[in-house]
Amino acid sequence: MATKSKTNGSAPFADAPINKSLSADDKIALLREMIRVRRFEQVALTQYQDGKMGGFLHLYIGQESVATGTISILGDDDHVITAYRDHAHALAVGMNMNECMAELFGKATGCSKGKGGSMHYFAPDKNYWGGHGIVGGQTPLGAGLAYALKYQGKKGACLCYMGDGAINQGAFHESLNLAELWDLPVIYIIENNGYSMGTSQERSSAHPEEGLAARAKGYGMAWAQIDGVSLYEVRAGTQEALERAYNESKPTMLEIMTYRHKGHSIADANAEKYRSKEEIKKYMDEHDPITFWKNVLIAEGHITEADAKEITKEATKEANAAVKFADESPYPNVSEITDDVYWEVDNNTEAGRTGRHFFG
Amino acid sequence: MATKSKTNGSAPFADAPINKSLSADDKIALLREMIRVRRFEQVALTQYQDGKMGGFLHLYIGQESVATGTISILGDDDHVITAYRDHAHALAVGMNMNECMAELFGKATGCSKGKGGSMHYFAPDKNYWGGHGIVGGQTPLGAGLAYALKYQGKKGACLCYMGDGAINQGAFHESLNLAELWDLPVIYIIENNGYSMGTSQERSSAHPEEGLAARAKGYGMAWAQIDGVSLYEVRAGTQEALERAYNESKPTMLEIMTYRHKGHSIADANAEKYRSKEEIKKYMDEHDPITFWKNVLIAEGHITEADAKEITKEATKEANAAVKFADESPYPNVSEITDDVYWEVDNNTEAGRTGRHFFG
Amino acid sequence: MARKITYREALREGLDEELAHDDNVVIIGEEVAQYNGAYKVTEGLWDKWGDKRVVDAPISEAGFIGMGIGASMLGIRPVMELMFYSFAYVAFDQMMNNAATCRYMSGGLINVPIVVRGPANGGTSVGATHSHTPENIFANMPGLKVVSPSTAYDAKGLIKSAIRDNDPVYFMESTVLYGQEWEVPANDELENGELIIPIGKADVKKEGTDISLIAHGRAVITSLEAAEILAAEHGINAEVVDLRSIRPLDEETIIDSVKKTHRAIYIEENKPFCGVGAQIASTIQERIFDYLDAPVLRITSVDAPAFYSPPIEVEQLPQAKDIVAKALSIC
Amino acid sequence: MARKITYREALREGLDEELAHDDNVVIIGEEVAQYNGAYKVTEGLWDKWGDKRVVDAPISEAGFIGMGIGASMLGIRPVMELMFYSFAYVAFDQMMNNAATCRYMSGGLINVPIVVRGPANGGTSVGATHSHTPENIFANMPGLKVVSPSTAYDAKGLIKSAIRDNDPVYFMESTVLYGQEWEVPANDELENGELIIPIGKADVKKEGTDISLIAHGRAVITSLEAAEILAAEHGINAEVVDLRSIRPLDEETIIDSVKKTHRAIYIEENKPFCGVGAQIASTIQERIFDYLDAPVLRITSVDAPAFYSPPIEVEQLPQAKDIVAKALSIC
Ligand SMILES: Cc1ncc(C[n+]2csc(CCOP(=O)(O)OP(=O)(O)O)c2C)c(N)n1
Ligand SMILES: Cc1ncc(C[n+]2csc(CCOP(=O)(O)OP(=O)(O)O)c2C)c(N)n1
Ligand SMILES: [Mg+2]
Ligand SMILES: [Mg+2]
Repeated sequence: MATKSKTNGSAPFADAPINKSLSADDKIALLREMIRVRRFEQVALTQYQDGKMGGFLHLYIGQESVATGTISILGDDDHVITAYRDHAHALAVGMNMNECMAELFGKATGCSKGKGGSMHYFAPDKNYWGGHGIVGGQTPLGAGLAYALKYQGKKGACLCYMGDGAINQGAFHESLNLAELWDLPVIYIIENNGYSMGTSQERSSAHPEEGLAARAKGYGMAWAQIDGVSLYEVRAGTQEALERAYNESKPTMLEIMTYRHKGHSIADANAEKYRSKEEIKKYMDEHDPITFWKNVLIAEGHITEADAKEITKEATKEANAAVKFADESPYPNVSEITDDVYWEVDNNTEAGRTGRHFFG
Repeated sequence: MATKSKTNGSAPFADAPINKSLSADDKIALLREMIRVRRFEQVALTQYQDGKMGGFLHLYIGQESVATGTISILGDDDHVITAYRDHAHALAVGMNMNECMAELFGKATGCSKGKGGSMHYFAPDKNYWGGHGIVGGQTPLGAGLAYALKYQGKKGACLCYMGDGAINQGAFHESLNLAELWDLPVIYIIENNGYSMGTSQERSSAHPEEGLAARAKGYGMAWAQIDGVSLYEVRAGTQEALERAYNESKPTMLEIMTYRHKGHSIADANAEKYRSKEEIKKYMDEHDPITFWKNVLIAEGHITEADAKEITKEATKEANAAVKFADESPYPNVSEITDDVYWEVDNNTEAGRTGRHFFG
Repeated sequence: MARKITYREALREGLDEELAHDDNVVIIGEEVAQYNGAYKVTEGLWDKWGDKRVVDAPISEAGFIGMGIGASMLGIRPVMELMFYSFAYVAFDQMMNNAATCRYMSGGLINVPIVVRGPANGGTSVGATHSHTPENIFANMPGLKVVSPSTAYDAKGLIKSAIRDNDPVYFMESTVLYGQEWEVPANDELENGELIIPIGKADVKKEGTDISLIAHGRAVITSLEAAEILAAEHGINAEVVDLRSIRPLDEETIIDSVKKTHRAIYIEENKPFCGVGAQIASTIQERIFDYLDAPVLRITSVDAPAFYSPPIEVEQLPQAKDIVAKALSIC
Repeated sequence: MARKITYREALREGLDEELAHDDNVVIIGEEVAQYNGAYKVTEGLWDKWGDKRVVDAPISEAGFIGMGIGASMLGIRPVMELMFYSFAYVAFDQMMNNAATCRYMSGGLINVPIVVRGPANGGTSVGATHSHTPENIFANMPGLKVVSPSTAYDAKGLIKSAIRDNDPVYFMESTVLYGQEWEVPANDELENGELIIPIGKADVKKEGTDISLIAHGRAVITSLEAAEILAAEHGINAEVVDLRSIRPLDEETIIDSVKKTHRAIYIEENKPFCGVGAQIASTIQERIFDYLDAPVLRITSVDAPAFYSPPIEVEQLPQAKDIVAKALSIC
C-alpha cells in the first residue's frame, strides 16, 4: 500500500528528540491508542444504527493521529479542550470506553451521567474540559485554561482543538488576540479535514496562501502547518509549540492536515456528494494515519501484520464490552434533571438553600 | 509651524489623479468642510458643558481629514457607515448643522427626532447609515450594504469606519472573512488614533509589525496604511481602494493614522493621564490636519491666512445658528416614544394593525 | 380534500413562492444551498434558483446575519437560516441591537425587512447547547416580531407573511415537526391563489368550553393530544388556542377564550422563568381577574438545561399527561 | 450612626475586601485598571493590587468573558466588568452556554465561579444600544444567578457573596445609583467583621399593610418615593419589597407580603414583555389567588427601545407618579 512518505527506518521526523525517546513499546502503545479510538467509534456507529442513542454522532475516523499524537506528549499540567468531535481526545487523555459508550447511550454511568451525550464529554480529573457543541465556543475557554495555568505559576499549556470551519467564528478571533497580547500558553490546533459539514475550505475561509494557520500572522503569532498522517510529524510539531508555551509562555497556532472518512455526523447523507468517491478513497488508501503508523512500526521492525491484527482484535473486544456495560447500565432518574445545575444546591450549602433556584 | 511633510506645491500625493483634478475652489471647499466639522464640535462642546444635552459626546477634533477626505471622493452609489464618533461623517455626507445640533439637544427636529443622540446619527437619503454605539457592531452592516450594492448590480462601495480598538471584536473578523470570500465592495477604514479610551494600541491589539491594517493579510485581503494628516494622501489611498471595489468588487482594509486632540468623550477626565501632555501637544502642533491643509493651500497660493480666518468665522456663525435652531426647537412628545419601532405600525398597514405590538 | 404535505415541505413551498414573488428575496445560511439544508428545508431551491438567490454561508452567524441586516436596509429581503436557533446566541448583538433598534434610533428612517428562521426546540437529544428556545428573549425586545408555527398549514402561511413583512421577523420552527404532515391546500384551491396567514392573529385549534389550553409551537400539538384525553377520559371540553405569533400577540383571542372557559393553562417547551407563559398568565389575571375561577397555571420544560439522555429528555418536556393532570387540578 | 458611602464606594470596598480574601480573585475588564474604571468603581484597585489582580482587557467581551469562564473552571475567581451590561450581547453565547451549561453537561464535574458585573440600566441618555436591562433574559437560564442591588449597603454585601459563590453570578448595577449615598457600617462596627448579604433573600425596605410594591434595582428607590407620597397624600401604607436577587428568588417574602396586603404591583425598569414582573405576577396569582383583592399590576419602561432625548427618557422610565396612580387604581 502506498503511503505518502516512505516508511523506512528513517521516516521523516523520526529523529526529532520527542520521537527518538520512544521505546518500541511506546510506539506500539500509540498504535493501540489509535486503533482503540477507531474501533470504539466503529462499534458506536453500529449501535447508533441500532437505535441505541439519540442526537448526533460525529465520528473521528481518519483523524486519529491528531488527538493521539498531540496528547501523547502532554505532562501533568497540560490541559485539553475540544469541540463536539471529541471521542478520540477523551480516550487519549485516559477516559475509558465504558463511561464513553454509556454516555452515548444516555446512561447514568456515562462520563457526564447521560447529560452531555456524544458532543459533551468531560473529565476534569484528566485535565479534559470537553466536548463543546457551539462551533468556536470553546476557544475562549482554552485561553482561559491557559490563563489559569499562568496565573497559578504552573509550567503547562492548554491544547485547544477546533475544526477548519470554526476559524471564522468571532470568539476565536478574540481569543487569538488575547492569547498573543497576554502571552497565554495556549496551543490552538486546527484539525483541518478540509470540510465544515458540506462546505469545503475554499468556500468557507479566506486565508493566506500558506494555509489556515497563517492567519496567525495577523496577530504576530507563531504558527505551523503539519501533515497529520504521521504521528512523528504531529508529535514533533506539537512539541515545538509546547516548548514555546512552557519556556516563553507564548501561544501557537497549529494546522494539522487530516481527513474524515465518514460524513460530518451519522446524519450526514451527503458525505459522498460534496466529496468525490475518488477523493475519499484516496485519503483512505494513502493517508490513513493508522495504516501509516502500522507500516512505520513494521518497517522499524517492532511489529508484524499479525501483531496489528491482534491489537485490533483486543480493541474490538474492549469496545464490545463497553457496549455490554452501557446496555446493562441504568438510565438516569427523572429526579436527576435538576441535579448538577448549581454547585451550591448540589452541595447543600447555605447559599444553595437560600431562595428558590428552580421554577415551574 | 512645522508640518510632517513639506507643504510646498508638490506635497506628496498632490499628483495623484484624484487630487490633480481638484480645482482651487474644490480644495478650499475641503478646508471649509474640515473647519465646519471642528467648529460644530467645539460649539457642541460648550453646549454640553452648559448642560444642553445628555449622555456621551465623542469629539472628532484632530481626525477631520479622515471623514472629509474619504467621503469627498464618493459617488452616488457609495455608502457610508461608522461608529459613535460620527459627527464628521454626517456633515461630510451633507447633513446640515441644524439637524445634527438639534439631535444632540434631544429635539424633535434632530436628524433622528431626538431618539438617537450623538452616537446615532443617520441619513439614508444621503447614503449615511449611522452612527452605531456597539464597538464593531456596524462592521457586518457595512458588509451588508456592500452585499446589497453587488446584488443590485450597482458600481458602488461601502465605506465602513471603526476605531483601532474595534478591530478586536469578533463581528469584525467575521465580516472580513465574508467580504474577502464573497468579493464584497466594502472598504474597512480603521481610524487609528492610537487609543481605545485609555488603552493604547500596544495594550489592546496584537498585530503584525506593519500595523493594524496588515491583519488583512490573514484573509488575503488588500490593505494599506495611510498618513491621515494629509487630505492628499487620504484621498489618493481611498481612491485606490474604491477602484478595487468598483472594478474587481474586492474589499480593502485601510488604516488611517490620526489623533484625537480631546478625550475619548467629554466624560473622559483622564485624557491627559494615559497620554502625555507632550504627546498631545506634538500632535496638535505638528499633525493637525486642518493646519496642514491650510498650509498646503497657502503654499499652493489658493488662500491667505486671512481667508482661512474668514472660513472659520463663517463656520462659527453656522454652528451658533445651529445652537439657536436647536434651542428653539421643541422636544419630542412623550406620545412619540412608541413611534418608529415597527414600520408596519407606523405605516398603519394591515400587518401593523393586527395583534398587540406594544405591552405594559 | 386538500393534499397533505409535511411542515418541512410547507416551509419550502413558502420560500420558493417568495423567491418567485420578489427578486430581492435571498436565502442565506449554513448548508442551505449545495447541501440542501441541514434539515432539508431548502432542498432543491439552489438547483432551481442558483447561486445568487440561495447562498451557503461560512460558520459566522454574527457576520452573516449582521450582513443581512445591512443588506435589508438597502432593500434586499434576506431570509437567513440558523441551522439551530440556539446559534442565535453568537449573533445576539446583531439580532437584538442592529435589527431591532436601527429603525428607532434613526427616527424611523430605516427599516429592516429580514427574516431569521430555524428550529428552536428541544426534544432531539442534542444537549443543552443546541436546545435553546429563545422566543421569550427576542419577544422582550420592541422592534422585533417572533413567530412560531405549529402546523404545516401555519408554517406556509406565516413564512410568506414574515418575508413580506417590513420589520424583522424571527421565525422559530421545530425539528420535531419537520417530518409531520398536515393538510395544506394547493394554491389553485385557494381563492387568492396563495396561502397567507397574517402575523398577529391567534388560531383556535380546537373549540371548547371548560378550560383554555393556550400554547405556541409544538406545545400546541401536545395540547391537542391532552384535549382529546380530557374529552375522552374526563368529559372535559378544552379549548386549544395557538398563539401562532408571540409578538405581535393576539390578546383578544386569548381573553375571549378565557372569558368563556374561566380557566387557563399556558403550555410551552421553554424554561419557566420569565417565559411566554409568565407574560400570558400575568396578562390574563390583569385583564379579566373577575372571570377567573382558578389561577392561570403554566406548564414548561423542567427547569434545567436540556438533558441529553433520550428517555429523560422526553420527561423534561411537557407531555399530554402533564397537561391533563394540571387541567384536572383546576377543573 | 453608621458612616455613609456611595453605591460606587460600596462596590469598591467589596471588591477590595475580596481581592484580599482570596488570591484567586482577579478583576478583568475594559479600563478597570490604569484608567480606574469607566465609572470609577475600581478606582485605586490597580494601584493597590497591581497588574496580576486588576487587568485591563481589549474590547473583546466574548473573548475575555469566555476566557474568564475557562479560568474559573481551574479555580480562578474572575470578576469581570462589563462597562455597560448591554455589551453582554456580544458575549451572549459565552454567558448563556459556557457559563450556564458546562456544569450540567459534565454531570456536575465542573463549576464556574465567575462574576460578571456592570451597570444595567436606562436613564442616562445613552440611547437604545447602551440601555439594555437583561435581568429577565439571564434569569431565564437555569444555572445562572442574577443579582440587582438597590442600595450601597446591598451592593457591598451582595458583591461579596457573589464573588464567594461557586456558581456564575451576573451582577447588575445602576449608573444612576453609583453616586448616591447610603449608610454602610464599617467592618469594625459589624459582629462578623464584614458585611455579607446572602443571595436569594429579599429585603422588605419599608413595611406596610395596604399594598405591596415589589421591585428590583433602582425601581426600589422609585417605589420608596412612591410609598412616601402614598402615605403622605393618600393615607395608603405601602410595603416595599426589594428582591435583591432575581434568581434565586425569595418567593416566600413576596408571598408573605401580599398575603398581608392583598394587593401587589411589580415595578421594574425593564421592557414589559416577559419581564421579571410577568414572572412575579404569574407566581403570585398562582400561589395565593384567593388572597388577592385585585389583579397583580405591573409597571415597566414604556415599551420601546430607549429614547435618547433626556426629558423624554425620564418619561419612558417608571416614575413615582406612575406607581402612585396605579396603586390608587386598586386601593
Ligand atoms: C455557532 C455554530 N454554528 C453552527 C453549528 C453547526 N455545526 C456543527 S459542526 C459544523 C461544521 C464545523 O466544521 P469544522 O469546524 O470544520 O469541524 P469538523 O466538523 O470538520 O470537525 C456546523 C456548521 C454549531 N454547532 N455552532
Ligand atoms: C461592545 C462594546 N464594548 C465596549 C464599548 C465601550 N466603548 C465605547 S468606545 C470604546 C473605545 C473604542 O476605541 P476605538 O475603537 O479605538 O475608537 P475611538 O473611540 O478611538 O474612535 C469603548 C471601550 C462599546 N461601546 N461596545
Ligand atoms: Mg472540518
Ligand atoms: Mg481609537
